[in-house]
Amino acid sequence: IRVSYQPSLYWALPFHVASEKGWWTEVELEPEFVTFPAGAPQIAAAQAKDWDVGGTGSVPAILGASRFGLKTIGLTNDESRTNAIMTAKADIEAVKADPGVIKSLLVTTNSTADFTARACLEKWGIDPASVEFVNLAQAQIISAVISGNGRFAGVWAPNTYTLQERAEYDYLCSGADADAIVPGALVVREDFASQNPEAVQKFLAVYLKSIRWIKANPEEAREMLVDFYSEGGVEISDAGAKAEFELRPTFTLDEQLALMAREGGASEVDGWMTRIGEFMTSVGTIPQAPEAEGYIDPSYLQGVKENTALAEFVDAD
Amino acid sequence: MSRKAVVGGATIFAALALWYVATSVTQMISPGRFPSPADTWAAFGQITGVGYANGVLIDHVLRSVTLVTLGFLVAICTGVPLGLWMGWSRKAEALINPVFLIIRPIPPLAWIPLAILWLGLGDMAKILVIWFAAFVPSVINAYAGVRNLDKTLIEAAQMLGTPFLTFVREILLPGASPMIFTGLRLSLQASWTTLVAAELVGAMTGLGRVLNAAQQDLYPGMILVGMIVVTLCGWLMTAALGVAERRALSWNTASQAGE
Amino acid sequence: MGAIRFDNVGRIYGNKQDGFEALKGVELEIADKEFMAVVGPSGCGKTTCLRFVAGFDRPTSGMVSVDGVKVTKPGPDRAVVFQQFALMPWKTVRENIELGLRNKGVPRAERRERIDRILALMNLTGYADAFPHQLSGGMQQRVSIARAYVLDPEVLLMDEPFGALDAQTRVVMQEELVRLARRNPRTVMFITHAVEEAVYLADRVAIMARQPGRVKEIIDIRSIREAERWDDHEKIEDVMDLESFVHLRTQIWRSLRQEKAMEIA
Amino acid sequence: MGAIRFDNVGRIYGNKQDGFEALKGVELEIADKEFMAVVGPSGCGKTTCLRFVAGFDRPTSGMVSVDGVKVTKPGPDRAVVFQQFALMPWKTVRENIELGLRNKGVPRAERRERIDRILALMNLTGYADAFPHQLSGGMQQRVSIARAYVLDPEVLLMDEPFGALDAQTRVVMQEELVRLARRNPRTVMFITHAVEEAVYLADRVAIMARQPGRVKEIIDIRSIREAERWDDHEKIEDVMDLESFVHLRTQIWRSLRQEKAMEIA
Amino acid sequence: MRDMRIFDTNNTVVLGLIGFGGFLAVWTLLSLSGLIPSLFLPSPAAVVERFVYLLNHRFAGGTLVDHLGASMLRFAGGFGLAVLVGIPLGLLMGWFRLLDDIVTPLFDAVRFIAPIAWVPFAALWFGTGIGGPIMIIFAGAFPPCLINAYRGAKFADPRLIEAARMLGTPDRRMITEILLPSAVPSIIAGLRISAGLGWQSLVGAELIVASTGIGYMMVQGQGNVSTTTVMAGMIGIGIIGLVIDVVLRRVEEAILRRRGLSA
Ligand SMILES: Nc1ncnc2c1ncn2[C@@H]1O[C@H](COP(=O)(O)OP(=O)(O)OP(=O)(O)O)[C@@H](O)[C@H]1O
Ligand SMILES: Nc1ncnc2c1ncn2[C@@H]1O[C@H](COP(=O)(O)OP(=O)(O)OP(=O)(O)O)[C@@H](O)[C@H]1O
Ligand SMILES: [Mg+2]
Ligand SMILES: [Mg+2]
Repeated sequence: IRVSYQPSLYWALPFHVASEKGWWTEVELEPEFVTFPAGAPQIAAAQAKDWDVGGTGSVPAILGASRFGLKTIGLTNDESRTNAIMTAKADIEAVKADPGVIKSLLVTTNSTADFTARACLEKWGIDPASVEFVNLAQAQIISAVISGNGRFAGVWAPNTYTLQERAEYDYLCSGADADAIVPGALVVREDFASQNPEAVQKFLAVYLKSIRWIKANPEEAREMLVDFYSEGGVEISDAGAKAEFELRPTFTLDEQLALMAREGGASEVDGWMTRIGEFMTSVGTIPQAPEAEGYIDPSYLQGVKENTALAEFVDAD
Repeated sequence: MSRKAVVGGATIFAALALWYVATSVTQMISPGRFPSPADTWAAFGQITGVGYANGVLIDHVLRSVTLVTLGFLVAICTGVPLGLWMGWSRKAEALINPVFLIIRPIPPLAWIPLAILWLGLGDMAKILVIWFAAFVPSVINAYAGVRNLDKTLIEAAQMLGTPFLTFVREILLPGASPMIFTGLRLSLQASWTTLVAAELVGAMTGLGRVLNAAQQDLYPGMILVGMIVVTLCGWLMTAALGVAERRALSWNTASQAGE
Repeated sequence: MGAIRFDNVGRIYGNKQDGFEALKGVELEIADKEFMAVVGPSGCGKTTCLRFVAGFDRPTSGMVSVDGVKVTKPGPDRAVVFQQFALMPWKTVRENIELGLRNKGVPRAERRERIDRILALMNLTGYADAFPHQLSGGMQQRVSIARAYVLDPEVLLMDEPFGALDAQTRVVMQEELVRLARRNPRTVMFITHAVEEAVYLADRVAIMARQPGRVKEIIDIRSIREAERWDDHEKIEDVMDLESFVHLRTQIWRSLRQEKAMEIA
Repeated sequence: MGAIRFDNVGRIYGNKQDGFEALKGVELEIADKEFMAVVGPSGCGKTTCLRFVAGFDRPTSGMVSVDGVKVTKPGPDRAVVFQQFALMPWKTVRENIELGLRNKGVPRAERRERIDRILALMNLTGYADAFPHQLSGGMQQRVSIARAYVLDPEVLLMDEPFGALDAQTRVVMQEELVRLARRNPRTVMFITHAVEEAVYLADRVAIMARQPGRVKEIIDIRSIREAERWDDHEKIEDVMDLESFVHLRTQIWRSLRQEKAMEIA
Repeated sequence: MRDMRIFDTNNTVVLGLIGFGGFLAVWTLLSLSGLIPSLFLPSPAAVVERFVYLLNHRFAGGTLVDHLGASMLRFAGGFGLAVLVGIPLGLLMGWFRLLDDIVTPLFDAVRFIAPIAWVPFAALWFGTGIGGPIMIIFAGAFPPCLINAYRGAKFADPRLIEAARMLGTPDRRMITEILLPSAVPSIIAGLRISAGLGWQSLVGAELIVASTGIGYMMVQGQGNVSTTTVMAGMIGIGIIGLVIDVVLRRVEEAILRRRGLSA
């Protein structure tokens, strides 16, 4: 099974933990890891059948669903508190008092940061069309901010920590503040899933077991995070590592099933993703947001739950 | 000319037909891998109608053509003299080449942070990024052009007591001009190919921006539209350069045989 | 103004130890306003010698000087007519000829006039705006000669200038050159393969030999020319029929032939 | 095998209406194995005519044929010796000469032998591995001649081949060419400026005129050569002293001179 | 006066060092003067220190040598392909008009497109393992190979071509023995440009599709605002580029000297 992820991201930590702990072999999976520096090429590579399952952001997940029928089968974490508009610490109060001073914003457009920023602006009653969105990659945003070429920046973790540490910036408004929930998604290629449903379930089981373990052993997990990040070329401070754990809630099997339950109509997750899908449609990324029911598929999680061996494996210490 | 047009037209037509057959008729290439003509037409309709990536097509084109022209002009105005100088003076070459060589392979993308730092998010930064890529071919070809110059012509000019500036203008430059024009073509091409990188510097509109957005959006139809428009622009500018070249090289029998 | 002197000049191509010794111990003096013809078998180093005077190349040993000053670089005081024309292909005939005049700062009107005159002299009127590649070989060579002539330099260095000319133009040019040389004497170093031409034109003829290249013999023509009053004859054919001329011609010819024989043996 | 025919040949440079008419109504027949010399003032279109036969260029009117077949492209059956050498600068002397033989599929050993023979003949032994730029102009021209000779072609096209040779080599080459032409006759079109050379070598001499370029007169040498038994004399000087020779020479010379006079008038 | 001699020398190595030294001096001054914050322009010493550190320590999945090695493999693949296809094709186009007429419009149709614009298609067609990056490098390195070979052939001395045709030279030999040597200076200039562009597009591609390699290392460095890492990467590329270039120019000098074009 080929597992794809983006290195040095919080939600990829469970893969690392599982490898360190040898849990893949316990379920008789032989993972081969394929990493990507960004979501778009990751999704493109799925089309070239470079990988089978993986984790990714919500925007790429919807993109993949819309273009190539990628299935979302689980959640990695809630990133809404680490997707934020940031500005200089000293200015925060003033801007909060009068958000109208935001005339221009450095942001990676058509991303979750863009989504968050629009949600924030709307919450403040500002028409996003009246603000200039300057499109820059995350790394360039940092350069631009540090060189004094931009006051407001829409970024996501770990770039948020970098701005906090290097530029004396702080959160002005996060996704959570604006009720814009940004989940991370576990995805699978449709044809792989239909051919190997068991392998997909095993993969989910391993991921969920790691999440459970991380919640139970925060100290040890934090050390592993620092190692894992530096492996990927990100040097994170202790404070940053701590923040990652605090700001990014993860979900256990039962929590996920609850979030994805569709008994009373559309599930919670359906709602989140639909909102992001609508955002993507509004900025022209995709012609039409895909139906949430069409690609968010909790059946594999359900399968884990129902398979006693796997369920026990997830819960065992 | 007419023969060339006929064969060229036939080739393009064949390529288009192949594209249509492969993507739409036989479905040999799935639309996920490469857009069909219909997808592309739809994307074209979108960008000319409602717009894409902050603007309609004409905005993007005007913006990018301006940027490329400026970057190209700056690049050749610096690159050709530098190349001529390095070709002419071994000392200059020895002095400059090591630095030139180290700076050269650095990708335009890597210059972006420095460009932002030095020149902000405006046009200057984008021109700087284009310049870095576009000036190299000018330098190298001008250099090679000088090195290949017939030695007896140089001697003849020296014998006539030609002052340095006249020498550069009337012997070095025309003598190296076939290669210089090769360099200009490549510089122009580099200007266009760097556009995508340059417009990563916070561009509001531009074809590079369109390609960037389409790439992020995994929108093959729009990528192809962007590529086609870039090609047409680049092709037109190269054709203009070709006219200038034919005029400048009218003395050269070989150039008249050439394209 | 314009005395040329070769002082024990040698030239080795390649490295000094096992390179090819093209010239060895060349001694030659060309007096101011003297017309020196240089003849010798192909590859004996005539062109190489001329390039020293022009300043394009330097001897590996010995010294070449003009007016006692060592030659270090080329200049318009020593105009060269190249064996292979060396016209700028991107300049028209007029522009090619004009370059030297412009470099000298000759005003526009005068330039035009001088060029028109030289074009007429060279039988090139009507070709002023042609590019070199549109001309026949002989015409190109005439342009090359015009380019040097028009500068009216102290020293004229000519490397087989009439080699590519047709017979008639050649005769016209020879007669013209003689007229020029008499009226307005210049120091001339004139390489040729045609022995008659050398005798007809030169004050002295230097005969070179090969392997290694050197000056074998110098033959004085001038004293005989003056004694026998060659200049009283107007046509070249008449001069060539004179017994004194034929005698000199045969002498040089024999010297060259002997050289050849030696080499083959 | 090798009869050349010019049929009302014209050549206009530039566009047909107001272009430059370099040749007009050229009529010329060169019989198989005939040696035809072409003389004429510079720029009269000699090289242009030769290029038609070689297949490098085509007339704008009329037709050029070899053995009744219209010439359309160059080939090794019509070897050319160029006015400006045209040696490949990246090939050694041997490689330059070898190319044509390799193209013909001559086996290696034979190639080597034939090249060595021709190098000796051209007095180039020892320069087989030199590059053209290391040779003097005359030596380069000899390589160019060797390159054509070695192919032993049906038709030999020579554009002032001896122009750049020194006097002695030139004589040797002339004598050699005559020997070759007698022993192993070929169709030859030979452009020269030296009238003596034309008379000495050719079966017939075509005299061209300018503006527009055309064949003015054709003079038969062969009948006189045979009648006067020139070939009994071994040395070129001896032939040149014969009255019949001098007469022909003067006749051609006068024809050329007259042309000149006409033009200036 | 004698002390001045070193500045008066013709020795290219010394001059090169002087040029390079001047470059370092300006750089050092700029970074020390504080005109540019060290975050953006660290001092040469800091960069060298980082360079050495990266040689021995893993960063972003490997040491500097690992990254360079991974990149070089890709580079060799893409550049090699560009050379092997571009130069013969360019020469053939310079000789066969029909091929020229057919290929030129197709080539013109792709050469203005940025190599990194090919990334999505490269990923879609060849995946992100070996094939995708090679295609992107190829896209960058191919045009100069083709254009310079083509124009080198087109500008070959017509007299030499006539001479060769007269000798009955067949097409194949015409290309290998006449056009190719004629075009050598132009081709070498093309290779120099091509190698540079190849590296540029490689690094560009690694920013997007790869997860090892020098470009990837640099983007990770940039993400951390570790300019020293970025610059250490540049030095790594610079050194390799330098080696390639020096080799190419040695070849060129040798060839030109053989033809007596350059003293
Ligand atoms: N660059 C060079 N490298 C090696 N040998 C050379 C070089 N240039 C000239 N030579 C040799 O030097 C000798 C003299 O050459 P030069 O051109 O002076 O002869 P030349 O007397 O002018 O002959 P010609 O009458 O044929 O023009 C020749 O044997 C030639 O091979
Ligand atoms: N490409 C061209 N364009 C225009 N005119 C040309 C071109 N080539 C040759 N001519 C003209 O054609 C005429 C004949 O040229 P050609 O080279 O045949 O003369 P030629 O008889 O060989 O002279 P020479 O004895 O000086 O070599 C000349 O007047 C020349 O100016
Ligand atoms: Mg010479
Ligand atoms: Mg001619």
